[in-house]
Amino acid sequence: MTGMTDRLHTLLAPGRTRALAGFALAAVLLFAVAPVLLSPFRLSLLAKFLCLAMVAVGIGLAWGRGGLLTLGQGVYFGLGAYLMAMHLKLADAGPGGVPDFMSLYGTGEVPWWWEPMRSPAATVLLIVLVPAALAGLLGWAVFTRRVRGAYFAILSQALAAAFAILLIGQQQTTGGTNGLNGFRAFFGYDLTDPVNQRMLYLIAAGVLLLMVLVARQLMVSRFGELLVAVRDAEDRVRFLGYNPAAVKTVAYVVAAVMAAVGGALFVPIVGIISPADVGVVPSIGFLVGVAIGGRATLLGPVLGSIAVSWAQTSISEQFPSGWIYFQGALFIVVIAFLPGGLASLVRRRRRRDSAASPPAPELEERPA
Amino acid sequence: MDILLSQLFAGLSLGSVLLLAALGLALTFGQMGVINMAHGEFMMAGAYTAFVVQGVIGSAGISLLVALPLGFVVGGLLGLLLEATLIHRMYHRPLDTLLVTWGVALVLQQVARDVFGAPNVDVTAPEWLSGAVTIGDVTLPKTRLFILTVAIVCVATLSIALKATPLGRRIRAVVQNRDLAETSGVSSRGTDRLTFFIGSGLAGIAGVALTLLGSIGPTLGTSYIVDAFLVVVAGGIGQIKGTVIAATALGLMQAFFEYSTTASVAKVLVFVVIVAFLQVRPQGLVTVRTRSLV
Amino acid sequence: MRPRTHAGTRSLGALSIAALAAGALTACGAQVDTAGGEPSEATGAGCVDTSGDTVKIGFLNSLSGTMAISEQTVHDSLQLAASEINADGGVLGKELEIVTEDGQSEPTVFAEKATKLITSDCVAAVFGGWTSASRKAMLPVFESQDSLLFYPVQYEGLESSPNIFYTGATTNQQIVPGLDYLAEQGVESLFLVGSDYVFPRTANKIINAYAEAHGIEVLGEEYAPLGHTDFSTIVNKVRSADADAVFNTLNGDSNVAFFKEYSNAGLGPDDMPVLSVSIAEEEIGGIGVENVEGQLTAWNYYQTVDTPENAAFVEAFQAEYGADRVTSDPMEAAYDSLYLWKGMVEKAESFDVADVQEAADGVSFDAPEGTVTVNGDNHHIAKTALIGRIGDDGLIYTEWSSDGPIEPDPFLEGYDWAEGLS
Amino acid sequence: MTDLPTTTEPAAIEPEPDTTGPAAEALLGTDTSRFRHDYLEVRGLRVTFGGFVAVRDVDLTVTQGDLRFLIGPNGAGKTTLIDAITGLVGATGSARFGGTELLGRGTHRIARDGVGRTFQTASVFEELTVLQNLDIAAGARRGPSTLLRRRRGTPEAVEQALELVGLGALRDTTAGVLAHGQKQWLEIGMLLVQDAHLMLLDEPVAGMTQAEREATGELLRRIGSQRVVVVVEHDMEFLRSYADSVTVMHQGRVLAEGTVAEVQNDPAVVEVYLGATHTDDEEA
Repeated sequence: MTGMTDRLHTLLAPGRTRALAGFALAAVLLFAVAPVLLSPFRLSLLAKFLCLAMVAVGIGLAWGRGGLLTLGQGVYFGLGAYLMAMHLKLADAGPGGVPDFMSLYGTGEVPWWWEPMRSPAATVLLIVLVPAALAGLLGWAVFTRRVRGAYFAILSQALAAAFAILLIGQQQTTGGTNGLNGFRAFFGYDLTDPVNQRMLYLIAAGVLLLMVLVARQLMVSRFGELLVAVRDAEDRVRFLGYNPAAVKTVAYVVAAVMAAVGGALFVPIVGIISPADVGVVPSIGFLVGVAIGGRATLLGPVLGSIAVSWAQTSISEQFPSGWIYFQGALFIVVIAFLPGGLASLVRRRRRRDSAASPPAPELEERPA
Repeated sequence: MDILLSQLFAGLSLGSVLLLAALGLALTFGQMGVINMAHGEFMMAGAYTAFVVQGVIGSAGISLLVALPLGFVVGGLLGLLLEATLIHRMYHRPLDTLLVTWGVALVLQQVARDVFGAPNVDVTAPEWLSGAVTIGDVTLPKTRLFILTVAIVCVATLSIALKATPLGRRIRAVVQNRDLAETSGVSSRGTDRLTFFIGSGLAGIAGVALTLLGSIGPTLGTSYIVDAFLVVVAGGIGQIKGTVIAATALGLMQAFFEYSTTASVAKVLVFVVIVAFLQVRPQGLVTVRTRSLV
Repeated sequence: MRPRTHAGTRSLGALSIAALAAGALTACGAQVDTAGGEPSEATGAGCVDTSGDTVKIGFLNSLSGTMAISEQTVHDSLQLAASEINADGGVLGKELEIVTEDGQSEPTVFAEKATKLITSDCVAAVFGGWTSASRKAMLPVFESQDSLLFYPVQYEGLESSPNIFYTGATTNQQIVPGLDYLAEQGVESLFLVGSDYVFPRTANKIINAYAEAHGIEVLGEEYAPLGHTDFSTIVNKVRSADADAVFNTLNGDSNVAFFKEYSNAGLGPDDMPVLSVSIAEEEIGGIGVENVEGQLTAWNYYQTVDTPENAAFVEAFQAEYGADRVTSDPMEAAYDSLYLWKGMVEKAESFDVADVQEAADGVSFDAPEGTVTVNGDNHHIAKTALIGRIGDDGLIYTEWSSDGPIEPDPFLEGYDWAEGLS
Repeated sequence: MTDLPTTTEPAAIEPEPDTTGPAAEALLGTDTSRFRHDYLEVRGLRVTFGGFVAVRDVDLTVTQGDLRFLIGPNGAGKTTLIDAITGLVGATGSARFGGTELLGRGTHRIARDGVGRTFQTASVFEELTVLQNLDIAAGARRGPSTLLRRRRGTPEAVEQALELVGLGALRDTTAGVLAHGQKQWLEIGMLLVQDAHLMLLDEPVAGMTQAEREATGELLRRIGSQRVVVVVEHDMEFLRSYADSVTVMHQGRVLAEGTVAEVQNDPAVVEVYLGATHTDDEEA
């Protein structure tokens, strides 16, 4: 009897069907309901939010599960976005052409490191590879030296600051503060066309769902358990014969790639990428939704991020400075008093009827 | 040669500014593990204190001297408030203090914007600080000499206070071993508050001093906070000495890189050097070894 | 412009199908086909409702974030112009209904809010923007939605869009007259200091070309990151270069740090004057009058300009927002922009974008700065250049003025020495 | 036992205790000959923090079948010694296990060579279940493809360990809610599935009830017959009941070594313990 119930539980309760149902519901909402209900403007706003939510999925994995408080996701978001933007600029300029801003403000010559982005295939490849390589190198270097916790957070923040300054300083090749904008086409398809805008939304929705699936697989896998173990007691894991640096680096790289893909899709949807979207402040901004939704949960970061983006847009429409107070207050209240995010409220209710529950949201490691 | 000396001074001066900004953090982050992103906003509060004091007193010469201790108190009280309402419940979650205090920073900035208006305000430098001291062909602005002095006085006072007074011994005791200190009758609650008060107060002093150099606006703190944290991290936590050396080194590096390249490149280079340095010494310049799992 | 709408849709669909769950998408693909069969031209200005007693216009300024410092003032003077116009009977008899949006100092938000104003609020025109980045971000939006933006700030030129009216100065109305003035004063060497972004970089390119053609030596060119607060190294460089004058294109807070450092280092207008193009009355209070007194600026308007229109403008502005408030060039340009749009609409007798564009040429307004006239070719405004000197009261007094309004020339096509710049 | 442990040859392996179930047999008694000659040999080990010498020229040899207890007042350097052997702090000198030099290698590599430890404060992964804890402990050699898949079923070693440490019924309980003693057992179970042949246990019975201590003691005795075990412990009664031999440390040095009786009668040891209150430095 008990065995039967147990088996039923493992089959049903700990998330499998619930996750499937949630996933199906999300798919229906994103693919069927939203496109019908929302005006083209609202739909492309939602598409933008979905791109930001992709960054959140990665942060949920790295920070929520791995304890890596990365304050520099703007760097990877920016890498993906700029690589895509470079391709779009070159494509607009035509074969052998020079992007408009380069002839206006620069030397009128395309620098060598822009050239690979003439090829659409190379661009897509590099959008994944460049952030992965950078995150891999940096993560490995930093984590093997056991730079962690606050140190890692501050370093990643400095990285975001440096990246933004670098972009601004290289105006002739990166567009400086103006960033890159004024794209006409996305892989040959007119960006002003509402039909194509809608397709971009659908692509963003699909990619986001795909990322959630990837994140889910990582979270329920042995790797996911190991990641939580590393987060909570890194040294203990080391004494079991694992190299925690490798575990963390993997999570960091995955988060970086997700941010980069989000950035790459952000560009054709929003039509601009500038250093204002990649520096210190937007990098912390990515965390707001994650913290509010529930950092260690699967869907919390996604829903939180979308909700916060939505709130930002609608609150600032009503009260311009109100949004700042609201954002600050949200951060303070949720993190100080509800560290598990809103998801922990849901879970608290759920826990009563489910014996086996996924790892609860954690508290950070104790200071040394 | 002259330019070398000028740059040397520029670097030292920038170092002293960074040191003032980072000194309070060295206490709150280094000694207590609290990552206070609102530290920059406490500096801003100090700067606005100087502005208000000048409005009340009028005379620039006296108001600066009044504003320095008052800025300390204002910054300190803000810190105390923050500690009592939020931080004290989060000592076991250092990373979360970062996010909470960032929220606080946002709110404080907007408060400043709503109270003092969006445009920047100005504090007039006193007569006795206008102009420069010229040694040979090297010009040393008096304001920068003054800030250098303030930084030295703050460091000296703080080290003496930490080493020689009962208060300082209590702070160090709690930092080194909270449980032990508590069983020995040291009130760690009280000590935490006191440490936070002093650390935040130092931010207030830094803010007052900065009015001599730059603009006073709601975002004053954000320009310094990243650098200030880097100074503390590079210096190594737990000792003022490391912070002093790191601030000086960063200032000199920025000044000389900037002279030979551009300000933007210099800033990026400084970041790169720090990241590389932390590869070599992940615990920073000066470390206090403890048996705990670092 | 829209080469392959249908094929495009399907291929993009296929692309996503490859990446995604096929079922969900096929359902949607069909839907997209029906919904998107005809790309509608009319999503944009087409939805402007002029049937009632009111007409909507949008104000888009940063009311929060780092740029709020400057943009709030522009917003204030736009509000002033709107209430004046409404008190005077509106535009074509219709009262202006203002929709305000906050650009949050972020280019992407400007693009987003511009889209919202055009497509959701259906405004007839949008007024606002400050940084080049925000304008560049909005430009594609206004072009693709075929709506109108009135941009009120002096900028780096090299741009001309049928959907934007530039009511601030372009380079030949500010930078070039500034250089003319300096050359006239016998300046033979210059040091260039600027923030690291597009306006200073472009301005300095122009200055270098001008200097080369006019025998002026450029002794140095330094850029500080936006928000840079430590200018001791840059001032050291300026001092050791010992130029006749400094041309300053720094932006925002950096000016405060720069001028404090400059005067603390013992430099002043007598030994090495600084000509600034981004310091207006509004900023002087924050820098501290004692640090900039006697220094030069180049603009098209000062609060002290002696015209009856300006007297009325300053009086109205201070009555509305307080006697301690000052007026500045971008505020005045914003104020003008609303009146210029009113003039265009009334000349066209229509709010329609195409009609307004058609009617724009030659529309003029007796602005506080003097009479300004719209150039229908490049959508810039003919304006008089004024070099000013900062007085001990924090106001700027005209020192030199161009011979009447200068025709806008955003690409500097009328200047031989500027060949090859654009 | 009269011989000092440093010179003892490995004692004859006792037959499995009768209390042993099949699980213990599988986990502990699989291949006794394989471990027959395992021993820990520490020579001239020295750890310094800044100028402070925390561990000074320590020599120590522990063999399989000799359940060794390490005692000494606070600050004597016991935990630091374990830290040094497991690579957590740098040290000079030599520490060899199974013929491999441990010093100077990364912690996780030392662990892969069969060195396991527990901590003063039970450190299990509190957010994870008992089963997940053990599964992770058993998996250091898993490849990426295994890691990226979901765990299906329970590995055999984990199943045996669950039974051995008596946590079978609690396998799906979050480790954080276990009683203190259960956490200590879970840690020991983790060492077993980790396949540690040198087990360094830091105060494994602290905070346990008498019954739990006895159970733990029996467990340690059984494990000790198959593996090299060093226990840091303050509890004298527990020590008297289960220690085969004892090493006493004081101020970073080895003060005495021998059987429980020998050590208890050592005048130097008696003096240190009676005068412990005023020599009790804060931890290094």
